Amino acid sequence: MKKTRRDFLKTLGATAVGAGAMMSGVTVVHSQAKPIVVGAPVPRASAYGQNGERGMILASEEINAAGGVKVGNTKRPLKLEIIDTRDEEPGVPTSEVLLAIEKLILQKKSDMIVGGPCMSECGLAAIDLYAKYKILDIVSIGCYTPGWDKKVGSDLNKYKYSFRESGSVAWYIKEGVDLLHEIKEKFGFNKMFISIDDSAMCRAAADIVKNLAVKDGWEVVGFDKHPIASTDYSVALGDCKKSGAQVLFIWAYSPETSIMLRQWADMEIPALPIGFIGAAEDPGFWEATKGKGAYTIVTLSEAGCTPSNVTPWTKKYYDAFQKRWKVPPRSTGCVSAYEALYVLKDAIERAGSIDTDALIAALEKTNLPAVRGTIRFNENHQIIYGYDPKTSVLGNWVQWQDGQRITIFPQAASMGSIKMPPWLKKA
Amino acid sequence: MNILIYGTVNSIIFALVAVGFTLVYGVSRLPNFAHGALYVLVGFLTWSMVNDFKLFYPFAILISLGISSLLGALIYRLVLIRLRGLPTSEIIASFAVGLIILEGLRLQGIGGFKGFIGPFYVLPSFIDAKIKIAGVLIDAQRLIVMLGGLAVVVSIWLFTHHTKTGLSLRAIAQDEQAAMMLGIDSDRAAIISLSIGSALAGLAAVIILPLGNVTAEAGYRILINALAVCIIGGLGSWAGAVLASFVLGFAMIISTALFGSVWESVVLVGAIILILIFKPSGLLGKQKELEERV
Amino acid sequence: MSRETSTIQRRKERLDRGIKVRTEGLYALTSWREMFYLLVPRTLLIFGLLLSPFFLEMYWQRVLCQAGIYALLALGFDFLAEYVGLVCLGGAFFIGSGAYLSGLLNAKLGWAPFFTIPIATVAGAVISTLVLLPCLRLRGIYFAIISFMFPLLTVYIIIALNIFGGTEGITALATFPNIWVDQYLILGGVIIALFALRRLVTEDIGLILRSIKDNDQAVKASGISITSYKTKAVFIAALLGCFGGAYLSHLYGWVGISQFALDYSILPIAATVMGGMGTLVGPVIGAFILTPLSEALRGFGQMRVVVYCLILIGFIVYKPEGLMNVLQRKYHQFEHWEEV
Amino acid sequence: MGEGIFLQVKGITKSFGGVMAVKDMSFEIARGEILGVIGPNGSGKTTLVNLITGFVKPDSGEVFFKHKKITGLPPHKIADLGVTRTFQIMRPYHSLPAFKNLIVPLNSPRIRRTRGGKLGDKDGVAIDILEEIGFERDAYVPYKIASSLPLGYLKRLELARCLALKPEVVICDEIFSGLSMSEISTMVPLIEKLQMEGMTIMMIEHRLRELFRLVNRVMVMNFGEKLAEGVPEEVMENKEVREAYLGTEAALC
Repeated sequence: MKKTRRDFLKTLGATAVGAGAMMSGVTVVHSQAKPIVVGAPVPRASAYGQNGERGMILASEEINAAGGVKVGNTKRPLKLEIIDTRDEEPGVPTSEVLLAIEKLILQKKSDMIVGGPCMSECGLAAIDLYAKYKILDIVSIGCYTPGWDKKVGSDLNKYKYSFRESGSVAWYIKEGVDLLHEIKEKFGFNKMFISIDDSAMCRAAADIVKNLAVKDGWEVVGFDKHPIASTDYSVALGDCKKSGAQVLFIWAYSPETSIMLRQWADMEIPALPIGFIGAAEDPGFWEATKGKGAYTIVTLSEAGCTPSNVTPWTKKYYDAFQKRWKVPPRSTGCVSAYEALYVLKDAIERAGSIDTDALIAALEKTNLPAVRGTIRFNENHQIIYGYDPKTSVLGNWVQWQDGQRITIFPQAASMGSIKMPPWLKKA
Repeated sequence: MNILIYGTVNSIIFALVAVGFTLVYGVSRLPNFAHGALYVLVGFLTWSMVNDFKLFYPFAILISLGISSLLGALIYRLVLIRLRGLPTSEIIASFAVGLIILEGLRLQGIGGFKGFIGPFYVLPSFIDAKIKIAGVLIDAQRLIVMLGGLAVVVSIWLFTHHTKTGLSLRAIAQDEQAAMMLGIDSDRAAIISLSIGSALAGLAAVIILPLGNVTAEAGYRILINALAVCIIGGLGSWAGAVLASFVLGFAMIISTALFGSVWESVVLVGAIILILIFKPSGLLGKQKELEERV
Repeated sequence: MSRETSTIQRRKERLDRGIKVRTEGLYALTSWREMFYLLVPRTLLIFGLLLSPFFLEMYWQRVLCQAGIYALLALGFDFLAEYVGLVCLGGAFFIGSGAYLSGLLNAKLGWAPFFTIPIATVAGAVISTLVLLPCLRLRGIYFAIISFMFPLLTVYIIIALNIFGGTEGITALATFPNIWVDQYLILGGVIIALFALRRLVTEDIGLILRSIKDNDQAVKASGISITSYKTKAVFIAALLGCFGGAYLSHLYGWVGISQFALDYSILPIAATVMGGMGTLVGPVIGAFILTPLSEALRGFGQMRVVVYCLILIGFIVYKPEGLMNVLQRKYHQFEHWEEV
Repeated sequence: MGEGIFLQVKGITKSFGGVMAVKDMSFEIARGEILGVIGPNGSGKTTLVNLITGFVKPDSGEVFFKHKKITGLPPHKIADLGVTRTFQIMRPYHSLPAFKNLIVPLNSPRIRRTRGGKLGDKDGVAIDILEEIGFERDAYVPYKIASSLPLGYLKRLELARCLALKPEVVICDEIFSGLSMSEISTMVPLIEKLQMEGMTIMMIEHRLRELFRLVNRVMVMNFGEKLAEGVPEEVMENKEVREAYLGTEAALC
């Protein structure tokens, strides 16, 4: 009896020691390649989120396949913690989104945050959260509001943790106006009808476009605001036709905008649709409108979503994305989210640590040639857009031609030229 | 002229969306808050059958209408039958069913299911053509909406006023106890009304959806529209629902033309609130529920 | 009786052990056992809530804060539905008005949260009550629908007029000094609200409200204006919701139209159905179960809404009395099988 | 009759969807009087009660209480003035014990006024009223909820709810119906006692024999109109009344 008990104790002790050894062994292995945890808040049920997520997964796979990120002397893999924020969905309060981010920070122990949230309301509210938890954040999907860099710039000391590597509406407006200028020169158009989704952002943006375009010699002959997700645009389009506009400038994100473009074709509105049209960015847009969306000119916000030769990386990225996901990159988010991880890798390797303050300093000095051009941040932590791929990143305006998105602007990315619908030629 | 024609189309869209809801409520006093979800479901089913299974379009429509009416019957048989007479529970349960359908459609990654997200889903138009009426260009699908809508409303009227089943349904609507004494089974009537109502939601979907694209979010909007029509017309009153469709349809088009389309939704919701405050029984409602009971 | 020995019939016999204690106030003080019997559930709840922050990791502490907001809403919903007969689907309206008021006070006038919250709570409740005042004569589904419409209308108006920050809302509001204040403010709020309401429904005003639900005609014939009592009840429920909203706006330092979101109207109902209508404690417990559950399901995308609704339907169809009523019965009664 | 008039109804008319429920009714009740109102089913008796107490708004005509017009006032204001009623369909506050049912009227502004602000122990007052009206102790114990009481008690409870308000006029809508003879025989002295205390009572009734023992005057209604009015014996002699009544209820008296 006694003996057995002693034996039992012995075995127990041995097991314990063994287990301890194993455990410590595991921890040793672990600490050697402890992954860098990158929290990625993403609205998974929205097109933006899905595509941003794809971009990030692709990038992290590439980086890890190449051995990971070099921190000082060790190579550490990236570990992507993707979480569903559910923003851009009806009935979801922003606090839910913020809670998701808190989960990444507090529970998943993320070292930094990359990705969404996409909705402006959430994005703006999240800046305060990052400042509160003193955690680095690179906004790389959506959230284009000009309020973002204004807010970060207003108190850079407090909000230094936030960087925006996706675009800003301010730049897209400039691009749009420059494109309009080009069209005016080339085709002799000068009358414009504006139609927008009714959200604060679209309204503000459209007002700026309007003012700039008027300065440039355009005449704005009509202005329509429709509620987000309305499904009948006949009245506005009828007005547009009557007004004699030659360009229909649209600023709308809701998927229902594709209805507008179909009605545009059905009613044969003699005005070329140009603008910021969420629905028309999608590769599925042609199918969705049964080809009626042809001739629509839309911005994809970032070079690389269509095959072009901005940098050597651009075409390489396009092919890699298509190979990994069996679909071409959509637009917004695909490229910027992909690049964001490379930006991060670059900054970590230059800083030699994942210490937040060191990283912030490194990020501010980023000068990284990538897919869209060369990535640099301005003093408000906002990525610099421009027309020269050597000093800035480029946008991407495409026209739908025969089921393909053909880049027509800016010049450095351009792969084709603008075509006109038959009924507009007649007119 | 523009206003007249597009107002009419808009009104008929309202009527189509609401007719199923009002039929169910009229017959069995069941507020079917899954109405919008069924509408969207039929849209996706049809799309999926046409595009994934390459079915002939009309067949696809018939099958998905069948599924929808079956689902309507199931909702009653499995859930609502236990909740008769508890209006709050009926609302919550049917809304929950609707949420399951709508959010289920957007589920991703289960069994390779991608989820219906984004603007990819469009039903083909029946005829692709454009016609000019009194100087206004209109596409054939909108004409079909107009004619189809009228046909649906008229046939529902004929069905409820001139067929045996329809008459017994109406009898239930008027006096449930008396109808039960005459041997009309109220559960059966409710099942029939729910399956017809669900099929009508589906029918509305296949008529209206080719105008736009199918998104899950539309489900919420459809539900609010149907509610608006039914409340303004008077819950359960068919003539009222048709009248309210026209009032709303034109009110929205006119307010869009006058103040810009931002106010469209304000008009819609505002109308519901005003009607409920000033004449809760609706324009043509004969509900006694709100009169002082003694 | 026992002619057939082959089949022994049994039936469930229930003995209520608490009835004397529960009904005759003084009796409870006669022995420690009885006092213990009465105090245990209450203490468990209070200390459970108050101590929970110490056992949770920080993320779950944040979830706790949100759950508290939903608990307040659920409490208000249950109170209105079960004690007044008003099924109010407009919880989001309470949250929104409380949040916007305190947000505006903080952003425009720069007042500190500890001033804006009480002011927004009361003023928000007054506004909500005034808005709902014309609808009070509506009953059942009509009141449900109209209360459902108000949050929507407000959102549309804010968008249409582009006021209060429009679709982007107002951010960078003052937040609370630390997470302990975050938690204990809302937990304290929930506990105070819960026990105040429980007291209230046994007071005369509570009796009158219940009577209005049972038989409003007889109340009128007793010379009592039911509108004034309903107004008071709505005001009380709105107080809870507006406090939740004002708190929320400072919890994350943000105010936006999504505070009128559907979730604030739906989730409290689910919590109430699950917890047990009319128990007041039930909805609170329901909220503290459902909110974390919803968080735990976050990884499953839309799945969580589906699971959520399945739970809701399951309870409403198969256990309509809810968790709390079952628990209460188990606690108060011995059940045993008895041969007949 | 002049200054004796307490409650006066002048030419009151109400129709529901084209059907005349009450047609041009006029009558008076003097202070301390018991007026019986009888008539076949559907003759508009309950509607008349609803019209007087404000639950239904009349199409035309007026009601005066102590020479003050009360038509158009909401029910609770009329009750506040002292005109209360029982309900034909018993709907007590189900989930409450009997004495808690009386807490509602005891909280009314009228009681606060007449009893001079503080009421003290409301439960005690309620139990006093119940005992006065013939409740046994085991019927008002706290754990016996109102919906489990037998019909006789429910009727008493209805009446108690009125009396708790210290009314000046009580309108009883069929408080005898559905009760057994013995139950009625305990109720009758109760009503006599109320009259002694100076209460003005209007009784709508089907049980004519018991009613006639109580009332000073009786009024007969048929198809919403007044057929006859007077002391019971006289009225029953009236040919039209016998026709109206015997035509429908052969087993009368």
